[in-house]
Amino acid sequence: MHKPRLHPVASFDIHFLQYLDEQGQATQALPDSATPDLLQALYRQMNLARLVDKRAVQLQRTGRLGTYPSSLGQEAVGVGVGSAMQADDVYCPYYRETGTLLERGVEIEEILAIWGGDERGQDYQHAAEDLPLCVPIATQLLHAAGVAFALQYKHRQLDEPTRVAVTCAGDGATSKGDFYEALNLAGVWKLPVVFIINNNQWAISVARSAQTASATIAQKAIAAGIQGLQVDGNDIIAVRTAVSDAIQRARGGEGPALIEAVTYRLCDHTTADDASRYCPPEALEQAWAREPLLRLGVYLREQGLWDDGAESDMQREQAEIMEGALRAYESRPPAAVTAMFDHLYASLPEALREQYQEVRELGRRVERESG
Amino acid sequence: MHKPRLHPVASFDIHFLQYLDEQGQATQALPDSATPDLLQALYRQMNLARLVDKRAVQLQRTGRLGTYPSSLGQEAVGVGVGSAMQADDVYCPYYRETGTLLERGVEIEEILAIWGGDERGQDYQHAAEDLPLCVPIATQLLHAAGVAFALQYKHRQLDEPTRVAVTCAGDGATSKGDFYEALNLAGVWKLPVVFIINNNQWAISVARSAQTASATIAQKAIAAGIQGLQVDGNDIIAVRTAVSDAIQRARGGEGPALIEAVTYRLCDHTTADDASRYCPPEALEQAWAREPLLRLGVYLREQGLWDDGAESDMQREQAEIMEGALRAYESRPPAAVTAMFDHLYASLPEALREQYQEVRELGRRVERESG
Amino acid sequence: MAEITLLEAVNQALAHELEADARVVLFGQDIGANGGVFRATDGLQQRFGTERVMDTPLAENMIAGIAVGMAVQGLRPVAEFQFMGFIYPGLDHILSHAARYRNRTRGRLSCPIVYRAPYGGGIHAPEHHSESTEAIFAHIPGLRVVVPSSPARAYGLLLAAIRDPDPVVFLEPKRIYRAVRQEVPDSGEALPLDRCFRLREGDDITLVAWGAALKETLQAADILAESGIEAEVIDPATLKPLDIHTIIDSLEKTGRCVVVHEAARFAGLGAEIATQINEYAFDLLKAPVQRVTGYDTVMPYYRLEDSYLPDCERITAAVRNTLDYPPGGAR
Amino acid sequence: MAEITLLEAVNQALAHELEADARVVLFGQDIGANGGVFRATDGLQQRFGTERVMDTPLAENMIAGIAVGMAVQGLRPVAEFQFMGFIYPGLDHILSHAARYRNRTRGRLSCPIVYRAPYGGGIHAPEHHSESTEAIFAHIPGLRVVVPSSPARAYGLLLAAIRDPDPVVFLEPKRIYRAVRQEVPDSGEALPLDRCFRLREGDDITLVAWGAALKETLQAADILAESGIEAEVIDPATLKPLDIHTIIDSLEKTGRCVVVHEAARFAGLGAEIATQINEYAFDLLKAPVQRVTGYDTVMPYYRLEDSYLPDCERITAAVRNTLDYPPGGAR
Ligand SMILES: Cc1ncc(C[n+]2csc(CCOP(=O)(O)OP(=O)(O)O)c2C)c(N)n1
Ligand SMILES: Cc1ncc(C[n+]2csc(CCOP(=O)(O)OP(=O)(O)O)c2C)c(N)n1
Ligand SMILES: [Mg+2]
Ligand SMILES: [Mg+2]
Repeated sequence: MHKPRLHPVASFDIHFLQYLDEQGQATQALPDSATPDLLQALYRQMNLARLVDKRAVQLQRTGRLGTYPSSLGQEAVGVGVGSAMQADDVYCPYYRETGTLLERGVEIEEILAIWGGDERGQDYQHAAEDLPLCVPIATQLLHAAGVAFALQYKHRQLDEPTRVAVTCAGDGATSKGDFYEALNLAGVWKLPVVFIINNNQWAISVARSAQTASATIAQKAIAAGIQGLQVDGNDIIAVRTAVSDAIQRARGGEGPALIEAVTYRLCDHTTADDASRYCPPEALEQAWAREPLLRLGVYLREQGLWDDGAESDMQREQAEIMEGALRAYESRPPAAVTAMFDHLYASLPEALREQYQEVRELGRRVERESG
Repeated sequence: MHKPRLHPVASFDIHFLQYLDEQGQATQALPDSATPDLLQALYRQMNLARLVDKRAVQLQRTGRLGTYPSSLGQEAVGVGVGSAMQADDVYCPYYRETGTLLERGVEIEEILAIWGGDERGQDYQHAAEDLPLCVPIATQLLHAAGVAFALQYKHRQLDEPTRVAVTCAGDGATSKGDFYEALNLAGVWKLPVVFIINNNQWAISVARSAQTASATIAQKAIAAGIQGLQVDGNDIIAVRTAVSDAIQRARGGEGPALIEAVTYRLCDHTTADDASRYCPPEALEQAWAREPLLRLGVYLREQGLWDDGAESDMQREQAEIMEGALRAYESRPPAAVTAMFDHLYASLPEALREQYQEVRELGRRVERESG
Repeated sequence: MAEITLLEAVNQALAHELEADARVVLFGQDIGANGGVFRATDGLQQRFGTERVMDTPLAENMIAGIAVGMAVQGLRPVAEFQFMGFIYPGLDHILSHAARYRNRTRGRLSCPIVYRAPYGGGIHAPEHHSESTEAIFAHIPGLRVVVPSSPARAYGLLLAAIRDPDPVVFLEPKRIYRAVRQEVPDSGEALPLDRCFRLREGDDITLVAWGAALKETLQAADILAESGIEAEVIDPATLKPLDIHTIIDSLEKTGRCVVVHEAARFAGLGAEIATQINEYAFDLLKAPVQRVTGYDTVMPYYRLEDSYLPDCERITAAVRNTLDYPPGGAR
Repeated sequence: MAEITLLEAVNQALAHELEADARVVLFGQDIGANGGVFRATDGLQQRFGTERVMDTPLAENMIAGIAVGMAVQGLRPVAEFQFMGFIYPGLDHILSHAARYRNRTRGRLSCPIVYRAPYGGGIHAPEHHSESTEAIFAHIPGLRVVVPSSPARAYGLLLAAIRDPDPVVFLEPKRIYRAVRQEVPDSGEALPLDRCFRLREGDDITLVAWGAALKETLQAADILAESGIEAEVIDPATLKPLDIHTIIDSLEKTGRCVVVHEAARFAGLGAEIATQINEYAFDLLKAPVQRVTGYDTVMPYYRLEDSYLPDCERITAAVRNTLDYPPGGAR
């Protein structure tokens, strides 16, 4: 076959970042930001996220909660991302986000309410500008681009401070047009937004390899002409550093970035799923050796920053926090039936008044019947 | 700022292909396929496409045709792509496709009918498996992926020959999720499909630079893990060779490719557009120097393969073809009013019978009134 | 013969057509090894291979779009959307292409596609998992919209949908996926896509309902029967094109009608049915057609979803109102 | 003061709000230097800068989605879809998010977005450029759907839409973009989004129509007046939430109604209006409400589009049928 002479016009490299390997050994000098206090705090937060996940799954099993998506094994992403943000940055979550939400100040009780079938959980008392959890895959990425535009606009036109939008999605989400459209817009409009992909190797039962032929998820940034980086998503120092650097660049007007955090989903997709139908047990077992708490724990202990006493104190404290939140969740009075109309529009249109009345009557009947 | 040590995990290069430069000079040895006969034929077909475009625009101006999108300056893409295909491959066009359609055997009369507001034009008498023109941007790329799947499936499961789907879109189309979703699926399913982007620098009034921050369109292939190549879209030898090679690889089971053909839209977006509102005249002027017919004409003449006599013979013959087609178009009797129901479903559902009757009555009334 | 659920009937129909017709291919998210999140495709990839039963990447617009390309090349694609709430990204391809390809090409190319999706609320799922927006699809010329509500109808209608030469949106009421079991012989016999099903005979009032709402509608009919009110219950099953004549025939007897659906009321299909009843049977009507529907608000998170869905009590109340029309007594 | 077209009134309203409210931003395809393919945004980028009036990349799903992000951060995004036929890729964000954000977050975040699109047929454009699928949007809880049909209403309703705290789908009847001129003072005064407009008074029959179809409807009313039939013509303008009461009030007088719309009939808004009339005014009705609509087929390519659209003759015929009801004479 004829071999034409080709002229190179563009070249790209994708890099990988890691600080702590599977054995908890530093593979390079840690960043200055990784102070003992911070590392301990990150360890605690990851542990809390894991605890909330564990309890939530139990609650679901006993009918006290609806379908729940655990982050087991992916705590370094949520906590790492959340801790890299400033309080007034805006987070645009997907649904597998317990770690991030906790870091952002969302109450455990609120998280439980959301998955317990109650919209009131999305009315975060703190993190009041963060977006609610988002179920339709990848859509939050475009919302994040819009938020980033607004933040930039309000900075430039209305003299507000420089803030950044941060958002996360799964590996499966990278196949959906929204992902690429958001990256592309962010690139061409140079928006202050950081996109994080929690590449946990599965989209329910669909393996990463069946999702895309690209060697990395990070390289998808090239299509949009933006920065792309792959990090060890089980290494919270790598996650936090990469996200933090990207946020800083975005805040400085240098535009968006895509960060692929390589993790593994150590749990079922949600409580409605049974991963044993499709996930090879060996893969799972191998992945357990790479999980994020283990390696940070080893590192902290080797540095003399953690011991059995600290561990058991933490477990006790967090168990109390969790049970307190659970009580609060379970003792919350149910919303009135009319709540379904309360926030549909800013005020109830006249055309809906009759339906509202009907629902109110229905509520009264239900109340009468149930007590 | 702390500089972390990064580890390279993937590298990519994007290349450019050209055989004939703006002056009609070969920049490398032409491929064996570029025989004198072929080059003359390509020159003729590009000229015919330009003629059809020119006449169609005139017809629109005088109310004998609806909105029409000319391919002026982009003839090397349509003709190059069309001529690289086998007859039984399947073409999935967008709408700026007069050159390709002619090469595929679609009648000029049919092309005029389509833009003259008559679906019958889409009922190609030849190229009967090719898709109709497609108005919603980028959607045809997914259809092409589906066609490619079907061709592969029929080859593997039903012993049919190996065939390839070929499709084209504009630079603007690359911003739409469909584009990326199609590339991604084609990559992971290794589909026999070739995606061509006619990068004519404009999406109506939106410049290429406002469409994406990526340095090339070709590099968008990297996101999907597929081959990406940039070609001089004014050089029909480059277009044809690149597409032909990509088709051959796809046919051989080596998977899809993305080819960016760099051109310039020398006309208004359509007859409904006025490019002088947004297109700098200098840019247009410069682009005229790079247009595809000019350089191939120079080359052919320098090789002794073309002269004034050949030129005027061609012009005369093609003018006749064009006027014949125009007469056929204009003498076609209008479709019956009931045609709007004839192909909605394979057979008219009972629920629509009354509406069908009503329309038939209406048709009779219109006929009576108009004569 | 074993009795099977609606869900199993879907599986049986899919298997039947995969077996019978080499052009049939299935694809969607998690339909392979996982057998679909509801197990509608359980075992099919194992049995028919990864070339005929395929997991796709996660992109509904893509799923809707490639089906068009497959279909115009002569395959019989059956595409699954995991939940109806995720079908919207695919609407453009369904509306702009699948529904129009035959028309656009004057019959040269066509789109015999089945777009399947579990639909409706009531299973305590997260947001977006409880949609009933059949009216959106029913408004689109060129589509068929089919909702089965029993195992036998699921089997027969799905066979018909796959064999139909035009695109069908096939909505499976997931709340009753496993609600009842029925003997459904794997006979390969399709049911018609242009006929309503009369599920219960009665002279006093006509109840029209489809999908999971039929459960409460039939219950309501039983309760009403206890007080001597005999309701005729009609399941249109194919919502578009709609067989209004079976409904009108029933009205000739009853003169009264209540339409029940889970979907929001405003511009829902209840309106179309009520309007056609008025158009065809104005003089027969002894009372206005009443609608018992989901409210014109977002389906609430699951704690309140039961209050959103039409229940037995709302249906019987509407029937009694209709029978008591006009309220005062005189007309 | 100069008289302006509906198109210029849109431009005037956009300029007014850009001037009055720093939170307002406009974006869409070709709305900048090009001023929009219809020139609705002509001169606005020049006047308000590229940071407030922006061309976007070509992706409607993106346009719909970023508007949500902008809005929840307090901006007042006004997004243009170039034609209604290209809005479908954006439906998911409109339906699943814009319409639900306030509800989902219990009022914490909201989406005061205007999604504008030229709509309707009759301008001899290519396929997909003639859509009238307002019923799809009107079925979605949480949205407002507004269709102006005169320069003054375009101005006043667009101001109201931009100021409204919730998302509005604003459909501009492009066939009458330049059909009439009217004095429209740039007063900044919005029109209500919860009231029908009575365009003509009459005692014999009520005609309900919106958008470009009002042109033929008003013509029909004039023709009917020549034979002594006085039609009342009502433009709902805001199709959702619908002010049915103004229509019912008119029915109290007339007892007869014809609804006219360009959209396909089945599950169109004519059905909702007819049904509500039955629900609220059953006893007033002297004849079934008639629908004069587009047919339940794909809008044909432009050679046949005039035969698809409701014309004066179809409207007057429907009115006469309704007035002559029942056909025999006796009722
Ligand atoms: C648009 C859409 N389609 C389908 C679903 C159903 N669904 C929920 S999660 C999921 C897989 C997501 O995988 P990924 O993006 O990798 O995220 P992960 O759950 O693994 O964190 C699917 C298909 C959905 N929520 N939204
Ligand atoms: C989904 C969709 N959005 C908008 C349009 C209107 N439109 C027609 S052509 C065009 C620009 C397309 O630009 P490009 O993809 O570069 O192709 P070109 O016309 O330059 O060949 C637009 C926005 C459309 N046809 N489809
Ligand atoms: Mg995943
Ligand atoms: Mg272009």
